Amino acid sequence: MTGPVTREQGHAWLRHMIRIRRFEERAAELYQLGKIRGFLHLYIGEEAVAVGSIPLFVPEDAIVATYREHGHALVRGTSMGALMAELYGKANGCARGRGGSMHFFDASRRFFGGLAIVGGGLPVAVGLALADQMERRARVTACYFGDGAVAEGEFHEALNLAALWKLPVLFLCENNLYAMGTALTRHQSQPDIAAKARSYNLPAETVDGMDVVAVEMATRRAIDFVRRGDGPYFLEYRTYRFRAHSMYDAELYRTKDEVAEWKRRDPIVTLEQTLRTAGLLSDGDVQTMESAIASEVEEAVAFAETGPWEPVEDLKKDVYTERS
Amino acid sequence: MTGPVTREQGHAWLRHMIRIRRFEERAAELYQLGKIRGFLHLYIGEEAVAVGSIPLFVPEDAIVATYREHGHALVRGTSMGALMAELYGKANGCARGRGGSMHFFDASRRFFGGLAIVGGGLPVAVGLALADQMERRARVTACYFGDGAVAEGEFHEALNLAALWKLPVLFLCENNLYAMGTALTRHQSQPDIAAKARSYNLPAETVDGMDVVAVEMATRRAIDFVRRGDGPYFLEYRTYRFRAHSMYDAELYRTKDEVAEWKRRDPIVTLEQTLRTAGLLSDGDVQTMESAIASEVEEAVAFAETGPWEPVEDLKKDVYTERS
Amino acid sequence: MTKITYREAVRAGLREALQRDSKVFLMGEDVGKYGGTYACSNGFLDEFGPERIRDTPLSESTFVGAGIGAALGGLRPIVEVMTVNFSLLALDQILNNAATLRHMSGGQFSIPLVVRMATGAGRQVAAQHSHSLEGWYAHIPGITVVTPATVTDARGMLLTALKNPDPVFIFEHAYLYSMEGELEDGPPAVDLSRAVVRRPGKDVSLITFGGNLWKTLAAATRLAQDGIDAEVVDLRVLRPLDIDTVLASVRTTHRAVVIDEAWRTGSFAAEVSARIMEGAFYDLDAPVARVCSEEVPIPYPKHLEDAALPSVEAVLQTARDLCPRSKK
Amino acid sequence: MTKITYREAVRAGLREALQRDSKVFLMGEDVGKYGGTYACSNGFLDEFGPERIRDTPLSESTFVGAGIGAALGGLRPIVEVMTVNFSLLALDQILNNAATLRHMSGGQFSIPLVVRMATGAGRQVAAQHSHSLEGWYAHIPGITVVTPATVTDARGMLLTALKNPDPVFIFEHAYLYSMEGELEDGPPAVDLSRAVVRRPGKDVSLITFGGNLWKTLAAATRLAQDGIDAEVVDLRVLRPLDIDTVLASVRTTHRAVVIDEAWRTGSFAAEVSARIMEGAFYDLDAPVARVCSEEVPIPYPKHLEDAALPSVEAVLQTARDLCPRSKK
Ligand SMILES: Cc1ncc(C[n+]2csc(CCOP(=O)(O)OP(=O)(O)O)c2C)c(N)n1
Ligand SMILES: Cc1ncc(C[n+]2csc(CCOP(=O)(O)OP(=O)(O)O)c2C)c(N)n1
Ligand SMILES: [Mg+2]
Ligand SMILES: [Mg+2]
Repeated sequence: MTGPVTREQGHAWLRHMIRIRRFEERAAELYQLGKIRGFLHLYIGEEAVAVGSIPLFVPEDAIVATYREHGHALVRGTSMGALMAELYGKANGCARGRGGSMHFFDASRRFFGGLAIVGGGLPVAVGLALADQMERRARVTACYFGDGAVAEGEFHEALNLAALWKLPVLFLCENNLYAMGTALTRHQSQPDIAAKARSYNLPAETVDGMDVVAVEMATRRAIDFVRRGDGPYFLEYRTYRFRAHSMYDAELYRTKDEVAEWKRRDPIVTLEQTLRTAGLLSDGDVQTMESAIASEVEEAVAFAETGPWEPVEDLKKDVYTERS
Repeated sequence: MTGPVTREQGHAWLRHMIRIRRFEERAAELYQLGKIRGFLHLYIGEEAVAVGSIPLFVPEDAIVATYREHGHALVRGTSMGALMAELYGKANGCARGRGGSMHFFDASRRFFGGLAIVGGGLPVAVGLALADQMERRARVTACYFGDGAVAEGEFHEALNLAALWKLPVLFLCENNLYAMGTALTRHQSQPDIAAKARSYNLPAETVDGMDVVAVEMATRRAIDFVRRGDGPYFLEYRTYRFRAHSMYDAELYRTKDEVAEWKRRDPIVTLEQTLRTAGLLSDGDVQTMESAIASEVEEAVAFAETGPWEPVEDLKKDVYTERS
Repeated sequence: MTKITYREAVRAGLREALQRDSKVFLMGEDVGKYGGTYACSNGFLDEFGPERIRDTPLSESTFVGAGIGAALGGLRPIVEVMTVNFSLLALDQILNNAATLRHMSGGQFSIPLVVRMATGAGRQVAAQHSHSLEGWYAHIPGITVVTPATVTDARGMLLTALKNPDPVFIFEHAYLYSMEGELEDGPPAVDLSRAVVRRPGKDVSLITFGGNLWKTLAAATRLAQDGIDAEVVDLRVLRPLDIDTVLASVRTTHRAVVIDEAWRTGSFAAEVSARIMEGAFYDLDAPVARVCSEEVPIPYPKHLEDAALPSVEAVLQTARDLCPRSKK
Repeated sequence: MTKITYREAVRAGLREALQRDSKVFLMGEDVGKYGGTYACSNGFLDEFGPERIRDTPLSESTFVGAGIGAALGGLRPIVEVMTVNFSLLALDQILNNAATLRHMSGGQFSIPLVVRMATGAGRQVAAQHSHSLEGWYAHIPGITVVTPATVTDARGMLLTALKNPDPVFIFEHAYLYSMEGELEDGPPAVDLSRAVVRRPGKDVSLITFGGNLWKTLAAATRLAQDGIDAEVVDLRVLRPLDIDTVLASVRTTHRAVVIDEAWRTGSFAAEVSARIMEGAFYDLDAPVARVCSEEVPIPYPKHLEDAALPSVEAVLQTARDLCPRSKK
């Protein structure tokens, strides 16, 4: 771990990371039961990234994420119930159930998705930042995306435009070393993603994404830079997904050893150890936390279970804005 | 000028540059007369690039160019008549008249266009190079494009793929400082295009594109590298277009002074002076050359004038390959 | 009534829009310093400044996507995609974000975005620059697709589009920019919902939109000389399609020709034909006919380009063939 | 006859193609190490090596464009675009290069390229992953568009496509991969030109293609219980469309329903309807009807997805409404 942590901060991080972990473990079970369907991309292993970064954004800031966005939405503050209901496809879900796992939205928290076309969120984030710049608002737009997106043309176009126009956008690459089954070095001629980003004339840094303290420190600096109006900033978080790409995946593309190696760096375990060593965490603390989270998860499931289905008659609602 | 030049080489360059210049001046006149229509993008001012580079490619190599490709096709060896006829839209044109100015093709010379979607040629060039690599052919694919294309997503994707797979493709950026009316610094956050190219982990150089000797030397090195199988290479030729983007253009985006300044570096004048200073060129030489070229141009015009129109009944020919 | 060109009408609409609402801005390739590829924004950079008249790099996907983001962020972007030929590069943003975000978020977001682009052939710019793809856009739920054919619509549709809370795509036929027409005075109240009968008639309905309206009207005039009284319907809006106006016309004439510059197979004309089938089958005295482009990449030479595109002659011939002999 | 899944049929076709011709190679996202998103190329990386089984970066425009270039360079690429949803990013290369180069060069170049992609909805993957855009592709002259619905076609069309000198686009409905069917033994001789009557009947023609064939056949079986004898036509090839087989069917039945998973407006079903209008108007006893998807982004929950897509019920109801009362 990278630096000193207060008890309060440490506990908050731990709580968020465990919330994500337990939420997703439960979602995986519910998937097996057929309660959740379609694609379900788990964030397990990568929690330190969302947990170290998202709390730093103020409510006026905007978040754009991908189909692997459960953690981001949870930390941003959307209720676990609304997210679980969304996974079920229920009308009390955060997108009225229409989106499912890949498409969480929460306008009240300026959470713009949950976008599932790789690279497709970057131009939208650039546009949100453009609006802030033109309206002279000291806001930041955070744009999360994977290492796979770095190969797409939109990555290039969006970084160029953001840097050219000095837009207040923070590019946050969650480099988990694989795009589905394709390893970073098999899809990037320049696997140093931060170096690539610097070629657009914007500041870029690589951060240990398994260390919530490191994530927090680097992201804080980056946000300050962007909010000051100094233009866009780029962070590459080095992280790892412990589970399959989506729910099923033979994982032919990586070894069990490699996964085990990374699991030794589990961000939750690491933070727990740091806190314990510093005397900031007891067994009792963890039990209290876990049981509160277990209740939260079960309440979320109950919320989802008892939630209504959107009536079929509303299928066409909101294709266009209804006008009075 | 960058180095010593032999008489033979110097004359060959001069002849090619003047051929392009006179061909295009005549084309511009014919445009005024309505003989040529649609878009007509002149290469005048940029001749040293095609003339210094194209002769270095062997017949087995491939050339992919843009809508500003008159010079490239001329130097590659397609007859001036076939090109002029193409400008007229006559059936004796190099694309049976169907393409016009933006779409020169010559399969016999592996000249793959004349592609008019900015950036659209790069993926195709990468694929041609892939075929050569897989077939173990020591060939080079030359891909010409403008500075404007550098902003397009395909630039990024194509450079990444070429460098990742070490494909024998030579990327040749004709940086004339403007994409239509948008100056380089107004469309690139990193206006040093060679630096940008290097971020893909491929070697890149900037070359004075107004100096045919410099163009020749750098391109020769680059071709050697690519032909050896060492992977792709990138050259940025710094050049300037003396005329409007297409035939009409108010040129509101640059000053008369700037144009005049660059005209002082006219590649034809520069080469002539170098050759004269070295005692390799006389007034008589120039007159002989000019008059031979004048005849060539007039013959090309006559060839175009007397060429047939493709019969309307053939309109649908070649949408698909006819099968026997 | 003032006589102005279509270009001046587009320009007038743009200027009015920029003057009225400080949240409106124009973004696209060469809209600023160059003055606009079709000179529709010439001088605007000086008049409105570089913040509101934004030259973009050649990055269609990103500047259209940025338009979506800016609209989400509360601005009122007008994005110019130079021509429909380049819009394919932005189609993912259009289909998967602009058209979809509102519905898939359960109605949480609106995207008040206007995208303008030039479309169509007829200027000898060959196969990669002559597409007519409005029909593809009209397939996409969540957006509105309009094809102004007159100077009044060219100005007015833009202004109405800016009042629409959802994305509106405006296709301006490149052939029209230099055409002159009569602009109605006074504040324009131009809807984005109705087809209009541009010429009443009783023998056959000629149904078209955009640049081909003028060829169709010319054909109607010549048909009149043959004693065939053609009604010309300008669809104006491809999505949502005002099928009622079309059906009302066909119910009077009992015959229809649909004229569309797209390639025949999968053209928007097919949709119009299918809708007439569905809505007025028993009123038809003859099958609905289509006049479309030949199914070839559009060639450069004039005689071949003319042969590839819908022509006045083809409309004439098709309409004549449909009408009873007594009318010929 | 062997019983195999559609996935195994695609796999068999791919393997045969790779074995037969050393110029054939497979390229796309995760076709190699991952084994193919739909497991169609599982094990091929070991079997054929990394030169011929190429994992690409996420760069749809460039790896499709590279397929075009490789074909120009004398190879026989099979490019897999993971799904049609991502193919928009490559559409410029497809329309402006793959489809166009041959004609606009005056016949100098051929592009023997095969592009495969999964299409369609029905697996609850929501609005950005459920498109049915085959109809758009069928609009493009210069390419061939096929939609194998059976295991025999899934294997055979690929092999025939590889003999085609021009680009062929193969749309595999994602819903079909796990479906089992009877594969005809022996060397497949599968054409890319004809529609096929999958079930003969005399009362109404049900015309469809791809994944919706099975819903349509199910509807036909149920119609038979009502005493309505439906003929089911599988278009198989959208471009060039075998309209003769369609018209022959309609001339027998005098009634037709076209079933297409695309959004209704601008669907390929519209084209089929318009062609029947043009070719068999006087044989029709009732207007041709369409069963298409609702014009909404496809929602995630099953009940809403089902409501958005063509259903057996909707086909039944539509066919019943078309047929004379005596038949019901
Ligand atoms: C444009 C596009 N191509 C392909 C896909 C299919 N796909 C979904 S996720 C994914 C891998 C993306 O990898 P990365 O960006 O690294 O994100 P990660 O899944 O590792 O979080 C792919 C190929 C897609 N959604 N969009
Ligand atoms: C994708 C695309 N967008 C826009 C255009 C319109 N256009 C044609 S040439 C051009 C400028 C290109 O500039 P550059 O690449 O620098 O080449 P140059 O004309 O300077 O040789 C533009 C914008 C196009 N042809 N393709
Ligand atoms: Mg990844
Ligand atoms: Mg340039």
